[in-house]
Amino acid sequence: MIHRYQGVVVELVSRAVVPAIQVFALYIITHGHYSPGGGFQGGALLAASILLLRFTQGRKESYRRFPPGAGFALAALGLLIFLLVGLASVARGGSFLDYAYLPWPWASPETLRYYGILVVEAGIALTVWGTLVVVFDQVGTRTRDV
Amino acid sequence: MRDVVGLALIFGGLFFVLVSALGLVRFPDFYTRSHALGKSDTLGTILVLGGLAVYGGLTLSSLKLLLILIFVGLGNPTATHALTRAALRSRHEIWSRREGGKKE
Amino acid sequence: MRHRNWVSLGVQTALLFAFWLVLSGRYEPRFLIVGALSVALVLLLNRDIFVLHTVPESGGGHWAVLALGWRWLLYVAWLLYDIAVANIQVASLVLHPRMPIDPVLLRFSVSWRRGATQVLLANSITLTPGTVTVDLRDGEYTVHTLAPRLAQPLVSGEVQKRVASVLGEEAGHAPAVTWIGSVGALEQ
Amino acid sequence: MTALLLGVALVIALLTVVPVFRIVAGPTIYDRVLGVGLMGTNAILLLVLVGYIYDRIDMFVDLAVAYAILNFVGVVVVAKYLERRGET
Repeated sequence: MIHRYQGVVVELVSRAVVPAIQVFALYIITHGHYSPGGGFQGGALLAASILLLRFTQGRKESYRRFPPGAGFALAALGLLIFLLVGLASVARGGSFLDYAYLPWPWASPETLRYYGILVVEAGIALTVWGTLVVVFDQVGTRTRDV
Repeated sequence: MRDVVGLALIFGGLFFVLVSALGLVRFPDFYTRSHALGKSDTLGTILVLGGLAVYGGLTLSSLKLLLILIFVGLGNPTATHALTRAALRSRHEIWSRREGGKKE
Repeated sequence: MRHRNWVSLGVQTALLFAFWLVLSGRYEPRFLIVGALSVALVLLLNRDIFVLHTVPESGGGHWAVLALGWRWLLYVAWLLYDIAVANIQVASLVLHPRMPIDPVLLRFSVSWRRGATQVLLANSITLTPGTVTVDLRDGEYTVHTLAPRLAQPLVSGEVQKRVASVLGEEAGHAPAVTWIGSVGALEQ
Repeated sequence: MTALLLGVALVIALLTVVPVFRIVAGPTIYDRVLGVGLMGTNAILLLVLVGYIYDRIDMFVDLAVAYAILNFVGVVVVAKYLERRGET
């Protein structure tokens, strides 16, 4: 399924578009509480950009950029970030994901909430990104020889 | 004034969106129909989005509309090319008047 | 890394950050820092696939970039005009009761080898009168046209000349065009 | 003005029936994907128009950008898949 795309048109346009997609995805992630979106949508867009590269650059190129195992690592890292932030506030006597209780005493609750949400959204995005790419890779390699 | 120009662009774009829809119905085969997505729909989208940007004035949203416009102008012909290429590689035959082709 | 790769990296960074500024719309320091980090991350992830690396150097000094930008503006203006003309032609074909179309394939080659110029020509063809680029391989274009007369600018080499002048390529002569009636005939 | 935009949005929404017809009627798989692409661009226009009508353009324009991206990626990926299938 994943072979080098001989068409120069799609390949070059994808190369031009992918950085823009990723910047847009990061915007969606970091501005989650001002505009629609957030971690999940941003992660899905990041995964879409990787899929575009998978399809237009061929297996070898694309696996060098984003190895098949990286998806698992990203998903695990995202989950770890989410749990750490959540449990950090529990450890200081708040409830799960209560940003005001984060162990960063010199910051105001306002600032804490902003950075807490940002980090949690980033964790969610990493998880979604990694999971979607892993799902695609599994499906892609299963059906390749059919 | 700005409203009038914006509206004129929007209605011009609407006409081309209409043409692309008509083309999708009336053209006889896949390759001819792809002209509807590659051209008419691209221009229709560009005109409507441009008209809305003019109507909205110089705001951040209008700049974002211009970004969508650029993206559609780049992406639509590329998608059309990818599809027609796939069809050609699968030896999908073109409709030709000379061979007395019948509408698919 | 060669000199012009640094230039293209700079241009790419500026473009992406401008993109971010338009998207974000908030210019407090914390958003600018997040933006700069995001752009840096994206640059790092895509450092070897910048499409600008493949855009030919147009010669000249630092002003060459500005000249390139100006030629682009002229080209886009011409392209928009041409798209409008193309669509009025297609509209007249679609709305015509008997639909006087006579689709054929045509094939021609270009001499330039850079991907960016080839892609620009391919997408320009798709957007302009009655023609869609169906295939492009090693500089050989296969184009589907609604009617042979609509492909006239391609046959005379006018479109090729304009695209070549934007990115500073050799224009060459009018291309040798072969007309092909069917996909079956293409195989031989 | 809003009424006019509402009219434009309604016309585009009605025109979306045509790509749906193409998706259902085919006859080839390429026609169906073409219909999906056309429906996608119509949907972008609808999103932006709805944004103007509800005066929430700052929000809807982001949705439209995301939709444009996914539409492009979707059509290219499906075309690539069809190409592989056709070559065998």
